[in-house]
Amino acid sequence: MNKQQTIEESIAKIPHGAVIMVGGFGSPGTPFSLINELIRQGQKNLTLIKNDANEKAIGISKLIENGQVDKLITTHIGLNKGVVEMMNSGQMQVMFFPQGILAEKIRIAGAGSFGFLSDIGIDSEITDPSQLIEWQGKTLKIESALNADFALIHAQKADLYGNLIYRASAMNFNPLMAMAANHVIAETPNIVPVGDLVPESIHTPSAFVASVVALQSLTKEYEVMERRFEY
Amino acid sequence: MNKQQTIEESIAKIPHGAVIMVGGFGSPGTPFSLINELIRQGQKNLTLIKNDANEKAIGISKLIENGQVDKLITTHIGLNKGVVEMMNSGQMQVMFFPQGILAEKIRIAGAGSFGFLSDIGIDSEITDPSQLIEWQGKTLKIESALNADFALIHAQKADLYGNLIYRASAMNFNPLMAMAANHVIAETPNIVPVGDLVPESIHTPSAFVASVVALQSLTKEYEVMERRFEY
Amino acid sequence: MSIDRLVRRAAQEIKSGQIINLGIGLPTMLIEYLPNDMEVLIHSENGVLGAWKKAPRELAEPQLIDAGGNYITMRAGGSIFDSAVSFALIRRSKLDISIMGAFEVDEKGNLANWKIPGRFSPGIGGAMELAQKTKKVIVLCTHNDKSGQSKILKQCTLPLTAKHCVSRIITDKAVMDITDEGLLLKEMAQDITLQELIACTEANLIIPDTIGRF
Amino acid sequence: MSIDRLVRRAAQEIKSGQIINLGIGLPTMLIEYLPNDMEVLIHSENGVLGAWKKAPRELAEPQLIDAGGNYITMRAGGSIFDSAVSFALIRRSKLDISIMGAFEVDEKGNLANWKIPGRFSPGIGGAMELAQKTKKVIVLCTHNDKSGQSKILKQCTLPLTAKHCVSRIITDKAVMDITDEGLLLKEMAQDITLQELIACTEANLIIPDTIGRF
Repeated sequence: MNKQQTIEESIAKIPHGAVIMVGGFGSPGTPFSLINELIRQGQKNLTLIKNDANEKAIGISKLIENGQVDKLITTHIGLNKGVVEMMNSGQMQVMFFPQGILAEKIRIAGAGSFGFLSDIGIDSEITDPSQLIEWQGKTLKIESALNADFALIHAQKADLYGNLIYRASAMNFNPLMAMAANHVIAETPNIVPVGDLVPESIHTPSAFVASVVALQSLTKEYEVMERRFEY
Repeated sequence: MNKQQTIEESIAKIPHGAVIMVGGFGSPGTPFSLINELIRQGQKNLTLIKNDANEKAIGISKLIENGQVDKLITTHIGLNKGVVEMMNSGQMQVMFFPQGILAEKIRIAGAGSFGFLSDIGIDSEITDPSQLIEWQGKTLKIESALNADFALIHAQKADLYGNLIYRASAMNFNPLMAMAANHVIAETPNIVPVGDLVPESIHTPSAFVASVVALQSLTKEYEVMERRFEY
Repeated sequence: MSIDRLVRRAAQEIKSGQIINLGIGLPTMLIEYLPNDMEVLIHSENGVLGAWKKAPRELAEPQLIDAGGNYITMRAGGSIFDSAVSFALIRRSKLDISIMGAFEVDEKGNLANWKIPGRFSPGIGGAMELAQKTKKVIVLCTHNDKSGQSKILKQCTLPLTAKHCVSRIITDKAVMDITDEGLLLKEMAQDITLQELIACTEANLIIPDTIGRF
Repeated sequence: MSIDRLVRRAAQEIKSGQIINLGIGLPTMLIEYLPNDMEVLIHSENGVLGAWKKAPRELAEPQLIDAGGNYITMRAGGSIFDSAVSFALIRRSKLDISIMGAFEVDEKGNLANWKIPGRFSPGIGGAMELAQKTKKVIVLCTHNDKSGQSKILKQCTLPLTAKHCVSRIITDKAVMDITDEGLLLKEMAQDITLQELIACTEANLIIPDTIGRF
């Protein structure tokens, strides 16, 4: 049940064309090290699912800039002009969902269900009439579950079995994606012995995690971003 | 934001005929004190939603034996022969769902959605053909969300804002019900000052909780049941 | 009117005991105007309840930002949860107030703040669910855009975020309420006349006998 | 055959590294037969991964039971979660093996273990999702009911828990595998002859050249 792997062998499992969920909302919770290894290994034609596109030159923005991404499923990329331009010029396909709908599509996939009935935006331009049904007297929209082949996860702590704990706003999409992807790779700067984590405080039970990568050190990408203090 | 109330005033909010979710799987997580106050106040014609019917003479079994319950929505009542007899004799209506479907119906209500698409038991006698739809090439069953007027919750710890933490297998349905009911009443033997709980370890955020009841002591119902050691 | 005075006015909307969501930009700025002992819980879509003022550089925690990317502090009594729970809280209408920006807002309370076709479409973010499900939606924006066009319209022209969702509009020129009768002027900025306000507002304003000043 | 020998045989199905769910009754008993140093994670529907042997009376924790109501202990590396996550784990097929009881099981791997119309209907519990979604479902039951009727049938007659879900059947008389060709006899109890087994089994058995004993 020891799931520790090197970063090289864990990312080598990912083939060209894979659909990959990437945790993180902005920088917190983004698995920068796993992403950098994916850039090093160079898998192409990827579909990424992430809340946002990170900011220029870090995280999945680097993957996109490097031409490895065919399609991005996301909620908002306003903090990344470069990716907006790539979308507008047709270099990369972008599909947007409302943020909570994206979260719930992933959650419902993680629950082993196939879709859910929503009343969000049903009279707006994001809804196609073919998605609408009448159910118990209401007009509702069917939102399909969103699965993935892989998830790249950043956890604050992990044990060797793959139990995960997240910190502060680095939680965000990570526990949802860790349930919804078929093969989950989690990086963490803090590997602890089996039995050290309080069972009730574990956010992702080990059963959902395929591989745990111990980070020896954190790159500058994990630090406070100085440019965010240039008000 | 101080939500502490006496047990009397918190339960007095419940009218006759209310639909009430009750946490607990077996004894752990069952809010015995809130239930006992509901028995004392005597609200009638209740609909209860709980995983099981507890065992004879404790928890919701007492409420049922006392004639306050018209309908029970549950998954399994095999440990309570008295309630099975009341069901068989028509004294009380019982509606069964598969356990994970009941949990997910409550979860989906708590997420503010209206139903979900499932493949569980679609070719079994629990499925009515009117619930089936074709969606993206699959035959699936629409499971409706299950809301309630009230939820009675047992938490291991709570702060005055209503942030809740559960312990061991007393978690079960409690955090789900705490999101799905319109008015949530939580009992706890451990009220802690605001700021004492670790934000990432909180299972139910305060926004979902209307009232917190501090238990001065725990009745015998919360203790280890001696009869379970009579093998 | 100064941004300072506008945000200060908007901050008055917030009462002790409430749960609030603040959009990126002007709305987020108003946290800095709230008294430190005020009991409010500020929700941020990225999974924070109890978000508080911006963290100074030396205390910034790399793992703790708000939905706009600012490094923040947290209040005692706050909680952290995943993005599904965060939007469960929104869709279950646990937010008392959302204060949001706008490209356009109209007399019926329709709101457009996520897309300008052909020019600006960075995504929907949390706007649609916040607008549709919050008990009280307040728009906080400049009264006119950079070219002087009124953002306060008879009828929105851009793709809507949500219909009939806005209760109150606060701009650098006026405070207005959406009512069944139409757009009711409540307050005017100190540095504007009623004629000037009407001139720079495309929507019809209902003018009451007494108008507050801010 | 003694219950002890039957449960001991069933315990041999479990290998190091697996995630297992054990039904109420006989299946749950087999935990007691697993070596203490075996790395397995036992799942209990009420939100426990890492359930372990029964707690002795003096160490019983009132808040920690398994789905059958037994006070249990937990293994290091275990986790606690809510009932929705518990069944997410089941429906996402994270269980390697479920060992369940049966009223009836047939040659096609159909399973009936939740309802006897008019006589027994205490509810579905977690059986339907476990049977439908676990990678490998093993039935552990007595070969015949109290009146001597075979539980191992050509075709189930009771309402099904799930169709075509069972891989292996372990009873006090035999171990049988559901195969594309039919029900293949693998092992027989030490205290029974082949003729006796065939006589007390309603289903057709495929008899191989070599049959193990247990």
